[in-house]
Amino acid sequence: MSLLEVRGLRLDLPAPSGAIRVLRGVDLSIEPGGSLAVVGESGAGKSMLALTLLGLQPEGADVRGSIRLLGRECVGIGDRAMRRMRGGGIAMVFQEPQGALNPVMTIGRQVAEGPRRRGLGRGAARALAGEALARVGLDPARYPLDLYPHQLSGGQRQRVMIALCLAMRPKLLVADEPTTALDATVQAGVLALLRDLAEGEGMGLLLVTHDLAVAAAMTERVAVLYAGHIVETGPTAAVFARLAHPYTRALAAARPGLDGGGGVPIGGRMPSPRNVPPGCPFAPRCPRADDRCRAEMPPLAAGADGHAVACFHPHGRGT
Amino acid sequence: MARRLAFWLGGGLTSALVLTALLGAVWTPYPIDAVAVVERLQAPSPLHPFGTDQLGRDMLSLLMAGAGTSLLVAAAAVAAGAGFGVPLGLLAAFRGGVADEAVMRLSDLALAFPALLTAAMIAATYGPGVLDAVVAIAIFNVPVFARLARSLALPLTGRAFVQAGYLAGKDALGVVVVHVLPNVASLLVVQAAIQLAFALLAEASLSYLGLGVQPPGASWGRMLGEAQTYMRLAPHVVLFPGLAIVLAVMGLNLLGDGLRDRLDPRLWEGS
Amino acid sequence: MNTTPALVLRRLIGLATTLLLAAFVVFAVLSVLPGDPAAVMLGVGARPDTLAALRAEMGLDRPVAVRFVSWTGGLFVGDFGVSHTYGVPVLDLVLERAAVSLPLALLAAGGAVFVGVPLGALAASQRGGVLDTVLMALAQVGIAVPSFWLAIMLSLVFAVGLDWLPAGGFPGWEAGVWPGLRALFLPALALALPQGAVLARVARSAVLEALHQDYVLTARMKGLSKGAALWRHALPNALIPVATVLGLQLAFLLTGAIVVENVFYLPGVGRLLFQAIAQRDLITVQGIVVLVVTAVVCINFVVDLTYLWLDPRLRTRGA
Amino acid sequence: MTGPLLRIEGLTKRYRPPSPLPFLNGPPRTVLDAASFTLAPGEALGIVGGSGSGKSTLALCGVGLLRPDAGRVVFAGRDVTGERAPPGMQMVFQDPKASLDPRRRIAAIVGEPLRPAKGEREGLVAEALGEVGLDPAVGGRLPHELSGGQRQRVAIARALVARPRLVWLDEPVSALDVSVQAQVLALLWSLRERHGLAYILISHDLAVVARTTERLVVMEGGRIVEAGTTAEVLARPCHPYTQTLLDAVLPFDPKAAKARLERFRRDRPRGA
Repeated sequence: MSLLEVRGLRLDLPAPSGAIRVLRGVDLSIEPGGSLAVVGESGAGKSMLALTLLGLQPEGADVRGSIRLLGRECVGIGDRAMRRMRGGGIAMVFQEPQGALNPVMTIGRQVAEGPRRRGLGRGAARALAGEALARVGLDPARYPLDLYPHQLSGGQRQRVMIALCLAMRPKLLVADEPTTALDATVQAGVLALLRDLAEGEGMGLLLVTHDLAVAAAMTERVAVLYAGHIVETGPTAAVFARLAHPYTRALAAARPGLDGGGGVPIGGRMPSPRNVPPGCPFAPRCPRADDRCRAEMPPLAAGADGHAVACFHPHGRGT
Repeated sequence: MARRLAFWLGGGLTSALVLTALLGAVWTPYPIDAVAVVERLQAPSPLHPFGTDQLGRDMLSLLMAGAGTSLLVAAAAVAAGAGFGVPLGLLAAFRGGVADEAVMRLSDLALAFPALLTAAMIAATYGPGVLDAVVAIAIFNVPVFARLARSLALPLTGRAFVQAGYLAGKDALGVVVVHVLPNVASLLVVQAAIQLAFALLAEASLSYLGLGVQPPGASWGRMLGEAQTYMRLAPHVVLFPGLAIVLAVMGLNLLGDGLRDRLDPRLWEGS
Repeated sequence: MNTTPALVLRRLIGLATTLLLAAFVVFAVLSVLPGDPAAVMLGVGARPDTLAALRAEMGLDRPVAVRFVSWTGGLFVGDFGVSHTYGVPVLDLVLERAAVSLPLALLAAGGAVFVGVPLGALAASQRGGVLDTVLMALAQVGIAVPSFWLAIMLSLVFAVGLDWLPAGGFPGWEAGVWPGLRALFLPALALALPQGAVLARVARSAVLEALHQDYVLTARMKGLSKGAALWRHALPNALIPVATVLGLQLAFLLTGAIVVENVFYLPGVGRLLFQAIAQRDLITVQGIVVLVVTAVVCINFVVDLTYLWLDPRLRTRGA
Repeated sequence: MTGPLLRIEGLTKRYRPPSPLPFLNGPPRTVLDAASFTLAPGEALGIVGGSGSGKSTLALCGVGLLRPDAGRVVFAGRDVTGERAPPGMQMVFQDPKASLDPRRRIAAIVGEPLRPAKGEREGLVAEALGEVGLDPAVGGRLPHELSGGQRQRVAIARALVARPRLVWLDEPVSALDVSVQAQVLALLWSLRERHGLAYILISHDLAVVARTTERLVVMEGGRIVEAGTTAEVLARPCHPYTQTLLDAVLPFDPKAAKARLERFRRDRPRGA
């Protein structure tokens, strides 16, 4: 049984000028203890995807398709049933640790709250919170449980957020750009911690990021999201060995490298989810696009190594 | 939908108030000083749609005349409050240090004097009068506007677009006028509408107590104060002036709320 | 680092400064600006020898600075002067009347808070629903109603019409607590309803603002229901702006009590103030104003301390 | 004149932590400690460091938005210490959303640093917009109608319109998407080549400055800990902090990237 199995997930947000089509048929799966990175730029729908997995999409959003978590269907089951999945089943680390922690509650209480909700006694929950904070490198001897979030640095706050999830022992941890708001050197530390914990606890990890290199460093599988579609997915090693979709390749080339390479801009902009052209959404910016690309969305076709790409003209090995 | 309705209702009530005040200044169905004791405390009738008061005066005429007084007192007090308060608040935000401390201490001081106390002091010294009310309400409005302007401007002082204004060669005054005022003005206008409503209430209270508008000036609050003894005999003498106050205050509040909703928050946060 | 003692000390210094400045203003308005307060008090046509006697009694022959110092010095030891009309120390007069005014203001404040804040939070939790619309429409009317007119209407209906409660007057606490409360019920209601409406609106918008913060999402991610997230996470944060407004409200309540006392012929501080104004008893007016101003300033001080309690960001800095 | 365009000499800035009581301030904290460097005309310099390294304070002191407690800023041979935006010097801020006045049209924003008569002004604004690759027609729009990348271009156009010789850029791309970052960085490089514009690019990410600067200054804890040509510093870092910054740039290869993270894992103290 898969830990997470997403099939044909669609999400429309209501708007006065017609529905905003954020996700347009997303398929994903994560095996128990496995890891997946969802890579995309702002506007691709990756944060909304993460929230939808927890059933925390904005009110009024229209969700269709299927999300099976631990074998149970989560689409359309209502908030009461979904609440039982959250925390112990699936937990999430948000992008901005600043806003995601309650400023008027001590970190100890915030970390202990999840276990408390699951019936753990006050003392036991507090002990568990201390343990979880120690696991993320915030030893209670130096960082007492009664500190408030504003007394910590950005990186430390994100560690608190991770401890908060950890204390609930989730089967799947979703992390939405967990390091984007942090300094480069702090980023690497938090990423290393996340991977460590996911492996140590046997937690599944779904990492949302805009940076392909973060995906390379963190996960076994990767999925590239563009304008609400998965355009390329597969085992990380296979995908990085051959970046097949023109978008993935352009994204990799845009990334500046230390050797002075990269930094090649992608012309144009991602189509707005309010107004999506027919066909492949990348076609207007794609050097390889032809009339067929502009008329018809290419299906996600998998090769023998599990590497799938939604493109009529994918890059081959070495090109 | 409900918000749009509120805005238009507020705008409508406020327009009606202003028009009534303007009309009342030039024409009323009966002269407001036409005392006719034989016609006292008459219930509403076609001749007197809102009845007559304890001196036999036409209530409608008094209410029309009272609209002007209330509006004028409230507007003068709020204008004075904003006129002093806003520059002080901006000064505090942009100068900081001693200037900030001084403005905040002064506003603490002014907030310690609710309009009623100020009016009572002035009345005890100089006798009651409409100016007492204006000054008393204005004094309480200064710190309200000073604090609001300061709290709105303070986050802007560090904003990059204000810094960019300095880099473009503007001095502090130039930056405040070009970048800060336009960005805080709309919320100040909203507050002004709400303060106007409060000022209207304050004027009514003061006049009710005899500290505000004096005879022969017409005022809703004073009408209530003078008619209270007769409420058992003729409830309409206390009903209509009160309703007039409620409608006027509600109109201004709704207008303020509606204006606030109309300010596009996207202008602040980007799309 | 806990900075609470230093912050409290700072607020205390502010309190003392404001009180001293306020005393100066009151003194200037009532003892200096009139030119000859004794002449004001006796009115035109006073006999020269009475005038001279009163001048001597008030110490008007001394320089202004000396008068100010001796008057403020008196305030510290509770000497507010002797009422010209009653021939009794002003403090005794006011304390006697405060037995009516203070319970009235406190009853009204309590009612406004305990009705307004929960209703506001409730409206926020049902945003856009029927309950929200009805509550907010009521609040909109509520804040527009002058409390003295509401007092008139309430007494017209419940005292004159239905004869459930006394229409005016006060039996004195020596007649028992219950008759006293009965006499204060309608005035307190008249004061509490408009203030409660203001608080309900403030509480609603503060809760809505807090509900938009990420920490509410974090709470729901932990498995809390929407309601639990609102009460446990959004409301404690929303109380901070509510406290600001409450401080202003309490000052209004204090003076509002003075107005409403007049409607119900309650022998409170308000009645005393107006009798003193009518009789041009400047000494009594001065004493009452100073005492009420002191009460207002002290209320604001307590509100400031409440902030420190509600918002840990104000009392602690980085560890 | 062939001397340096900009000379920063011992620039120091201290902050007093805000205290609840006057006269009871704690000891001042030095956020910028005797920073010195020079910049030749037309040169591109990178300043890298984490938050709290003092790099933004250095920029704000450099353009005169902050007054340094000690040290000098000499620009084009003139001491301009504490002078706000001396002629020929401009700055671009991190967040283009915050640096453009939300209520003014693009043309007014870009033209703000200009003083001359109106006709000339319109021409210069249109030219500056064209320079950064924007259609001059956007001049009539409001900032919120543009994308993040377009907004940062507007901010750059505003910095360029008065033809400066030096522009400070404080994290100009960190609020932007990767593909847009590349567009903005490429634009900067081309402007330098076309106009001989000197710029100082401040970033927490070594990869951003690797391609777009010739010389590099590394800051930590308010101090300059390493300086040299960009190629040299990247190839042979001397200071441990520079090495940490280098390590933080994850390689693109999955195996190498995973191995790299191991370093950060070992460095971290672990609890139970």
